[in-house]
Amino acid sequence: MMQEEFESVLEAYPVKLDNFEGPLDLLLHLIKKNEVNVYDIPIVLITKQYLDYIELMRELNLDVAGEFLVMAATLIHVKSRMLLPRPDPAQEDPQEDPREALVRRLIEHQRYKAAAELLHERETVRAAQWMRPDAVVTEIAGEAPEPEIEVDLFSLMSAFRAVLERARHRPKVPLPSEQIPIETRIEQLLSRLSETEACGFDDLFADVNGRSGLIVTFLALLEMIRLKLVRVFQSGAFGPIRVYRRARPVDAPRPILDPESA
Amino acid sequence: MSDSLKAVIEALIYASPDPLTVKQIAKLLDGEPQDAIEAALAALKQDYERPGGLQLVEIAGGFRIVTRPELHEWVRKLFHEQTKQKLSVAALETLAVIAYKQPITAPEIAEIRGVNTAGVLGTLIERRLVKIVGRKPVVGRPFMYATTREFLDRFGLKDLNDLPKVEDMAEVLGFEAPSGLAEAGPAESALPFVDETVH
Amino acid sequence: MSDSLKAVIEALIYASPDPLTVKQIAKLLDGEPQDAIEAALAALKQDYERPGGLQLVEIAGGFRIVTRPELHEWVRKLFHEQTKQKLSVAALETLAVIAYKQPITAPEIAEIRGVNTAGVLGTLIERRLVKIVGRKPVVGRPFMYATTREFLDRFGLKDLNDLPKVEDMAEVLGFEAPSGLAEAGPAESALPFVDETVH
Repeated sequence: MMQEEFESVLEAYPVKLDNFEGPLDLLLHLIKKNEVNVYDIPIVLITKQYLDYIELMRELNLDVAGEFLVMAATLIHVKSRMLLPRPDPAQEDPQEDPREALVRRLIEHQRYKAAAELLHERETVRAAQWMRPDAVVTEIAGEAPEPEIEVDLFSLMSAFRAVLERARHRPKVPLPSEQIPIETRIEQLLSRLSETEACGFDDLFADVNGRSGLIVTFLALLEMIRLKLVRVFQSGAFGPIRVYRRARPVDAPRPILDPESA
Repeated sequence: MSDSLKAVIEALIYASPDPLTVKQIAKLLDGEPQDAIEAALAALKQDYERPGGLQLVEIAGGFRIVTRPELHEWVRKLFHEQTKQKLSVAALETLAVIAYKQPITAPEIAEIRGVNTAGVLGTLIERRLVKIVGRKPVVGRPFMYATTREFLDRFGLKDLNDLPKVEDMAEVLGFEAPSGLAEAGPAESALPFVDETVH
Repeated sequence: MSDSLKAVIEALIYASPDPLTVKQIAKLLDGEPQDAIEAALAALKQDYERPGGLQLVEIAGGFRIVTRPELHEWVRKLFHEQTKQKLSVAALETLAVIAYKQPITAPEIAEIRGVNTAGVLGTLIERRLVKIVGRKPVVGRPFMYATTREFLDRFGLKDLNDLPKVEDMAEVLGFEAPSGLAEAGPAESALPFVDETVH
């Protein structure tokens, strides 16, 4: 770009360079700047200025987002269609204008910009309306309820993510707090034994899944042996171990109260 | 009775952290006939027409007692810092597209705005102004977004029908619609705009 | 002027987090003569003599607008109701765990969340977001929970496969997926997260 051309570009766009949200914003700016009719865009002029602008951005080492380049391609395409003589005017819809789709997008975009401005006005009014402070109500009724979470998929997923994150950082305890107490497990095993009188050692663990369940069951068995509630026999050195229910002798030790349940 | 009913309703609206709906009021005053409640509400609204520092507004489907906005400059002095974080222009424009076109997917928003809006969408979701309401049954099953109750509250809207109407954009821009583009109107007239530019 | 002065003072008292003293009001309305303020305050006090839900009280030398004490039961009821109705963070988290891990038992939920969830489960069942789908054949035969049809409706899902995965979200919204969760080992099941917490 020649020096004077460069300056003329700068003069033509006395706006902050990164001001444009996207290509549509830039196009609208150029249309207003040139005071041309959006329904009759002078495509050659606008395309040239658009490309100049992009070149300027590049010269200034600004990132030119992909969307700007896509629009540049669109403009060039529209321009070429405008300039090319139609092979047979009778064949094509005489109403069809290559700029049409672009114009529609520009107008829609402009409308949403206007809508955003109107919304902003409403927001400003609303922000000027002040609520009573929370303190005066909490004095009467206690802590205010948490504002209702409008739950959507995102909050659901975020909640799950938060739970898992927390779980990762939680120190692992050897026995999870949610495990069933040994007393309960003893009751369960006794009721099972009362149905069958005896069962295999392995059977005790049949309904257990997880390490903590195994441990609780094993501790329950030890306690039952200590309390003389069961007898355990093994047939041979490597034979199966069987557990038998027994009538509790009078001299059997008393259960030690679980300090946590006391 | 009507007087005391009105008083109870006024106290409830005052106390509620969120805008209080007629339905919620009816549930709290369980047993009170609906028309009695509505009559009391109407009388209360009338009361707040009096000149004063407060007004009763209908926001997000419910009622709120707030200070009059024209007194803002005075009330603001009570508070040191700006309480509400401002939304960027990009966020506002994206929000506008979602508000008028909901439910809408991210690609559709990008198409209208001409730019990728992923980051802005994230911000709007985090600020609870926008939520995901499902997936669109098309290829890729993209998420669909819609505005929240929080959005209505922040913008002082009664409901989505209360969204400002954008009219006569052609006039605003000084554009004139030529007859040549007559049939070019947006096919989906889901737009809440009074479409006067393209006829 | 007196009328609008009264309105300003009413708005100030209404919005102030702390009771406002005459001195503070005078300072906020700087320039306004003290006796004009006092006259406006007296008129305002008179206004609040009318029957209604709110009253102007003098506390600790300052003024405050609050609900009338005889209506406090209603205010408490309102808070109670709203607390009951709301889906708390705990409920949302529990719902999320159930959604992604169903069918799942209460002890398993508690293990993942690190806290007991008994009460919250009741709320979710009451709100028909979660149901019991059977018992798990393990010690204690605990109930297994899963989400309901209503859950799908509420979140706009066609079926459970529509539940978003972390990578989905990261992509759409430009968020970073936490590394521990994203490194997928999806061979195991359709679950969207690698399960590192429960064995």
